[in-house]
Amino acid sequence: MTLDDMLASLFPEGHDVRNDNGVLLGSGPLRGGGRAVVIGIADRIAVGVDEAIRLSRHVLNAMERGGTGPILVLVDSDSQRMSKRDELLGLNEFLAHLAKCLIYADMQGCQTVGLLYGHSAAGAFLATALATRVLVALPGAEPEVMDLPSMSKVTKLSIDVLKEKAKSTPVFAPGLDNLAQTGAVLSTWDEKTSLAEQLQTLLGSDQDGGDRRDRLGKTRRGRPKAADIAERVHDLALQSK
Amino acid sequence: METLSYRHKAQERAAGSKSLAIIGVVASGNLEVLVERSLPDTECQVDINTAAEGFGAVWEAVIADFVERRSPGGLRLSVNDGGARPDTVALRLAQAVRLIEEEDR
Amino acid sequence: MKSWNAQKTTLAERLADGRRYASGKTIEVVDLPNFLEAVIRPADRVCLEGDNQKQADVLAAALADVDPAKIHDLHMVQSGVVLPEHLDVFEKGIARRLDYSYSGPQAARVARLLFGGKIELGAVHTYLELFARYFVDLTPNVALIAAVCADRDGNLYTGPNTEDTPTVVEATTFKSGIVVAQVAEIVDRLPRVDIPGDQVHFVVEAKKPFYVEPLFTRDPAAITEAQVLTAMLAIKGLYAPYGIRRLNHGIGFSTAAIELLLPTYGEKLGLKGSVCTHWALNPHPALIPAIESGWVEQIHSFGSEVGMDDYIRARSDIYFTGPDGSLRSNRAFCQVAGLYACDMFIGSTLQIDLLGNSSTVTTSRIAGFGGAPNMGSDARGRRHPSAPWLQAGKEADPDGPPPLRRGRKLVVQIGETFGDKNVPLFVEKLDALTLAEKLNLELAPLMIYADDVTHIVTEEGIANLLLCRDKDEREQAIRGVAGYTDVGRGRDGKMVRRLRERGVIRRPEDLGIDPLDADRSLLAARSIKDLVRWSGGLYAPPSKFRNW
Amino acid sequence: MNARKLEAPDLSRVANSKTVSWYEASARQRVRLMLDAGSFREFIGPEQREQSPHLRVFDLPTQFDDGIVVGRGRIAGTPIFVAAQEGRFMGGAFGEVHGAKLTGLLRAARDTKSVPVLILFDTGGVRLQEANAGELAIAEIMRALIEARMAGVKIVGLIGGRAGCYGGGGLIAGCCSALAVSEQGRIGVSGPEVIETNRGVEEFDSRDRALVWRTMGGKHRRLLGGAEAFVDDTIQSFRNIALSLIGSVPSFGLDVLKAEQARLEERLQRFGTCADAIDIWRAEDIFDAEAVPAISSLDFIDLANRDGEPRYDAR
Repeated sequence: MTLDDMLASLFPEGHDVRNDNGVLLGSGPLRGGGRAVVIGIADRIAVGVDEAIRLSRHVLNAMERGGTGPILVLVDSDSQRMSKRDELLGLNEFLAHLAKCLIYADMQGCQTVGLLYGHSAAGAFLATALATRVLVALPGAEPEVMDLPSMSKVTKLSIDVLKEKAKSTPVFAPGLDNLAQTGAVLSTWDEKTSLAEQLQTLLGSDQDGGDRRDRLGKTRRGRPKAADIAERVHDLALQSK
Repeated sequence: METLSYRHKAQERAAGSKSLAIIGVVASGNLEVLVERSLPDTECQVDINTAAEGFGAVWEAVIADFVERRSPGGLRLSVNDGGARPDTVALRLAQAVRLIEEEDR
Repeated sequence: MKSWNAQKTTLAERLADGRRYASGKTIEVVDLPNFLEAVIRPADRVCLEGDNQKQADVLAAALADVDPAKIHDLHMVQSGVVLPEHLDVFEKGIARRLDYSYSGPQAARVARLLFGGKIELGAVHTYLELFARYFVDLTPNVALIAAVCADRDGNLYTGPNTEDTPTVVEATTFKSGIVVAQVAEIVDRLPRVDIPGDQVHFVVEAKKPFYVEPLFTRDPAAITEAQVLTAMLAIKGLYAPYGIRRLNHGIGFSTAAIELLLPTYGEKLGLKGSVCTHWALNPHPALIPAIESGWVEQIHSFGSEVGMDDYIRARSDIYFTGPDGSLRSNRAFCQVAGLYACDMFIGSTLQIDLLGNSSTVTTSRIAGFGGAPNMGSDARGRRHPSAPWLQAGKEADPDGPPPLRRGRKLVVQIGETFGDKNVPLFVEKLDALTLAEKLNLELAPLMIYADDVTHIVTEEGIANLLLCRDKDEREQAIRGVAGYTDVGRGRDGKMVRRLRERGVIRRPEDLGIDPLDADRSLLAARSIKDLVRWSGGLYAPPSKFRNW
Repeated sequence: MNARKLEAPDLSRVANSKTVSWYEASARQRVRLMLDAGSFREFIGPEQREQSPHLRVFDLPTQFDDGIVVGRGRIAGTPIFVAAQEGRFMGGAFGEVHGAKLTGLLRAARDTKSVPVLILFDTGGVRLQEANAGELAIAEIMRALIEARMAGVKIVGLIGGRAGCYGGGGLIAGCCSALAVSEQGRIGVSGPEVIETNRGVEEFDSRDRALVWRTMGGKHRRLLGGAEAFVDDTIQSFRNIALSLIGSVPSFGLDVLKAEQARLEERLQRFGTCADAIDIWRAEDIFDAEAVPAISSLDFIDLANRDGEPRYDAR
C-alpha cells in the first residue's frame, strides 16, 4: 500500500499530512469525531537528529495546544542514521526525547497508535513505532531489529543456518510474524477494508494504558519468560524493605 | 554445549556460614562459579556447563586437585564456562570457596 | 690487467645513472621507480631497511613498483620482512633470494611463498648474525634506509628510532655500495647528525615520517591474574634470590606484569636498588612506574617506542640521548649489550618441548627470530664475573673448581601453561621440527635452545633446570610446571614431589605466595592512562591504545 | 600533575570503593561497593538460575543472572532500587530475561511513587541472538521508566563500564532523570564498528580510539549536555554523584520535555555543522579544546563547571 493510499483510507475526508523528505507531519479528522495528530517516517529514510527533533516538536506542539486527541505514528523507516555527525550530536538523546514525548502524550490521554506500513529497524523502531501504546501493521510490513547478514557476521553462522534456526523460534529473526509473536505488534490490519474504521475500532477498544506487550508475547509463545520475570521482580521489589 | 558433573568426598566441611557466593563472569576464556552450601558436610559436587566440548579429562583432573587442595565439603559448585583455561578454572573454583568461607561484612 | 678497484668504478657508473633523476642528492618521490631502476642491477644484494619497529616504507613501495624485466633476481638482505611490499618484490619476480631475521605480520605469507618456491631462502638469522654477515659475505650493494630528516649535503638525523641504520650504512657505504635514504623532510639544520652526509648518496623527501610499529606497548588493562601470579613468582623466586641487576625483558604481558609489579610487590619485598637497575631494553611504557619510583639507573635501547619521546627527553639520566635531547638507539650495540652485559634474559614463547627447547614458529607461520636468541643464550665468550652469573654457574656445576667454572647467564622462559585460544605452551614435539621436515631445512628454527634455558616459570611454579642432573629430571621438572596440558598431566607424580623437595621445582606456596592474592590491583598501573599519569603527562600513547 | 603523588595500590586484598576502578569492576562489585555495606538484597539472584532460554539455540553458554543484577539497597541510608549490567557477559546486551528484570524493577519503583532507581549501564544494546525479545524489552523499559518518572520517581543512570552504553541502552539512558559518566564511559546509539561497517572507514575509523572517545566518550557527553555529571573512575565517585543527583533532579512533566526540546534544538543550531568534537568544544569557547582529552578528571570537572553548571530540568 502506498503512503497516499494509506492516508486516503485512514482519512477519507482529507488530511493535512505532508511528506517532507521522509518526515511526515500533520493531522486528519477521525471517523468518530475529533482529529488525530500524525507524525511519521516515510520512504524508508534513516532517522537521525534532524528528523527526530521535528517529530518531537510536532508532538509537543499538540500537547501545548492542550490536545487530547490520539497521535498516529506512521512508520516506514530505515534504522537510526549511522553517522559520525549524528553520534557526535547525541542521537541517543534525540531518539529518547521523541520516545519520551510519545509516552508522555499517551499517559496524558492522547492515545498513541503506531502503524507500521513498511520497514523499520533498531533505534528508529524504538523511538517511533515501539514508543506507542499499541502497534499495528499493514500486511507486508517488514520490521527488522537486526538483519540476518549482520547477524551472520557476528555469530559466524551462515544465513542458511540462521534461517533454519529461525524456524524453531521467533525470538531473533526479522519479520512481522516474529515481532507479532513476541508481542510487539498487536494485530495486522486488513488493507482491503477501511483503515479509518479499523482505527476507530482500535481507539474504542483500547482504554487501558498499561503495557501489555510482555503478556501478549507470553500468550503467543514468542517470549516465554519476560512477563513472569518482570512480575516476579515487581512483586519482590514491592515486598522488600 | 557440554554438561559435566563430578561428585567427590571431601575431607572437611568448608569453613564459614555463608550459604551462597558467586564469582567470575561468562566471557571468552572466563567462567562463573556459583557456590551453594547445600550438601552433606563431606560431599562436594561440581556441575559444569561448558562451551568447549571434549575436555572431560582435563576437567576431571582440575576438579580432583581442587577437592584435594581446598576440601570444599558441603558445597555444590555450579559452573558456566565460556571456554576458560584450566588454570583459570582452578583459580575461580578456589576464589569461590574463599568467598563463601569469608564472614559477611 | 686485473682491476683492483672495479667496485669503485661500478659505483661511479651507478651514481652517474642515478644523478639523472637527482637535484643535488635529492630525488622526488614520483621519480623513485625510475631512479631505482637506474642504480640497482639485477642480482644485487639489497638491504631494504626495516625491522620489528621502523620501516623504510616509501622506498619499499617504490622498489615493489620497479619493472621486473629490468630489475630481477635481487638478493634481499634485511632485518625485517614486515610490510606487504617486502614480499610483493618476490611475488613479482623483482627479488629471488632472501636472508632475513624477523617477520611478524607477514609470517604466514613468508611460509606460503617459501612453499610456493617464490622465495629462495638463505637463512633466518638473529639480528646480530645478520649484522655480522653484512661485514663478511652478505654485504649490500644497495641500502635503502629511513631517517627523520636530512640536510642538503645528505647528513641524516635518524632520531630516536636510529635502530639498524648505522650498521647498514657502515657495511654498505664502506664497501662501495649505494645508500639511499628516505626522510620526512629536508631541512637547513639538523637536530644532530647521526649519519654523516658523505656516507649517503641520495635522499628522498617522503613528506611523511617513516612508519614505526608500537611493538613494545603493552596495555596494562589486558594483563590477567595469571600473568600477575607468574610475575610474582619470577620476582620472588628469581630476581630476589639471584639479585638480578642487569637484564633484558621480552615483549610479552608476563614481563610487562613484572615491570608493573616492581613499585608495588617488589617494593614490599624490599628489592629496590638490589634488582633491575640496569637494562638493555626498549623504552617500554610499562617500565615508567618503576623508573618514576627510582628503581632504574640506566637503560640502553634497540629502538625507541611510539609516544615515549618526550618522556625519554625529560629523563636523560636514565636513557641514552643525543646533544639535541632525543633518544639515540642502536640495535647492534644493544643486542651486544643484551648478549654480553646482562645477567638475565626473560621472555615468553609459544612452545616448549620436554627438553626445554622453545620456538615461536607454527607450521603455517615463519616469524623469524629478531633478537631474542641473542639475548636468550649463554655468552660463552663472557669473562667478567657477577654474582648472579657465578651463582647460576655453581648451580649447574656444583662440583667443579670455582676458578675454572664458567658462570651462566639466566635464560628464563615465562608463560602460562595455556596461551591464546587455549593452545598449550608445552608440547611433545615442536611445530618448528615439523616445519623443518616439510621445508627440508637443515636446522629447525628454534628460538632458544634447551641447553641455554635455565628456568621455566608458569602459574604452576618455577622449574630450575640448572639443578637437574639428567635428562629424566629435566623432563619431569618441565612436566612439573606444565599444569593441565597433556605434558603436565603426563608427569611422574613421585619424581615431581622429589624435585620439589630439592627446590628444583618451586610452587607458589613454597615461595609464600597465595595464588588468590594475585590480583590486578597489585599492578602499579592498570591502564595506559595510568601510565600517562605516572609519566606526568609526558608519555603520549598512540591512538589505538587510548580510551579517552 | 605530580606523578609521585600517585600511590602504589594497597596490597591488602580487601577491595574498597575509593581505589577500585568502576571500569574494571564487575557489576556485582559495583553494586556491593557503592551501596551501604550489607544493605543489598537481590531479586531473582543467580541461585534461581533464571537464565536465557534462547542462547542454547546458538550453542552459547548462559549466565546464572543473565548479565544483570537487580535489587534493593541503601545509599547513605536512603533506600534505592538498583540494576547493574555485566558488560563482559555478551557485551551487557539486553536479552529477554535480562531486560524483564529491569522492567519489573522500574514498574515496582513506579508503584512506590518514591524509591529512586540507579541504573548501572554497561551494554552494547540488543542481544543479537534474541534480538526481537531484547528490542521489545528495551521498549518496555522505556515505557516503565517514563511511567515511573511521571509517578515522581527519580532515575539516575551511571555510565563508565567497558561496553559503554550503546544501542537501545543509549535510548534508555536518554530517558533517565540524570546521567553521570566517567572518562571511559561512552554513550551512543550506533557503536564505532557499526558505523564503520555501514558507512566505511572514511566516515568513522573505529580503531582510532581517540576519535571514538572524543565523539562518544564521557568528556564530550558532559560538555555537550548529554550527561549531567562527570566523575572520576572510582566506585566512590559514582556513589557520591548518584546521591547528589537523586537530590538535585526536579520532577518530570511537559515543562521538562519542552526544555529538552529547546535544549536539543539549540544544540543542533549551534553545533549542527561541526565536523568533529573539537570544533564543538571550540564553539563552546573552551580555551584549549585540543587539550581536553588529555586533562585529568579533576581538571576536567573544573573546566566543565566553569563552562556552566549542568541543567537538571531538561531531560
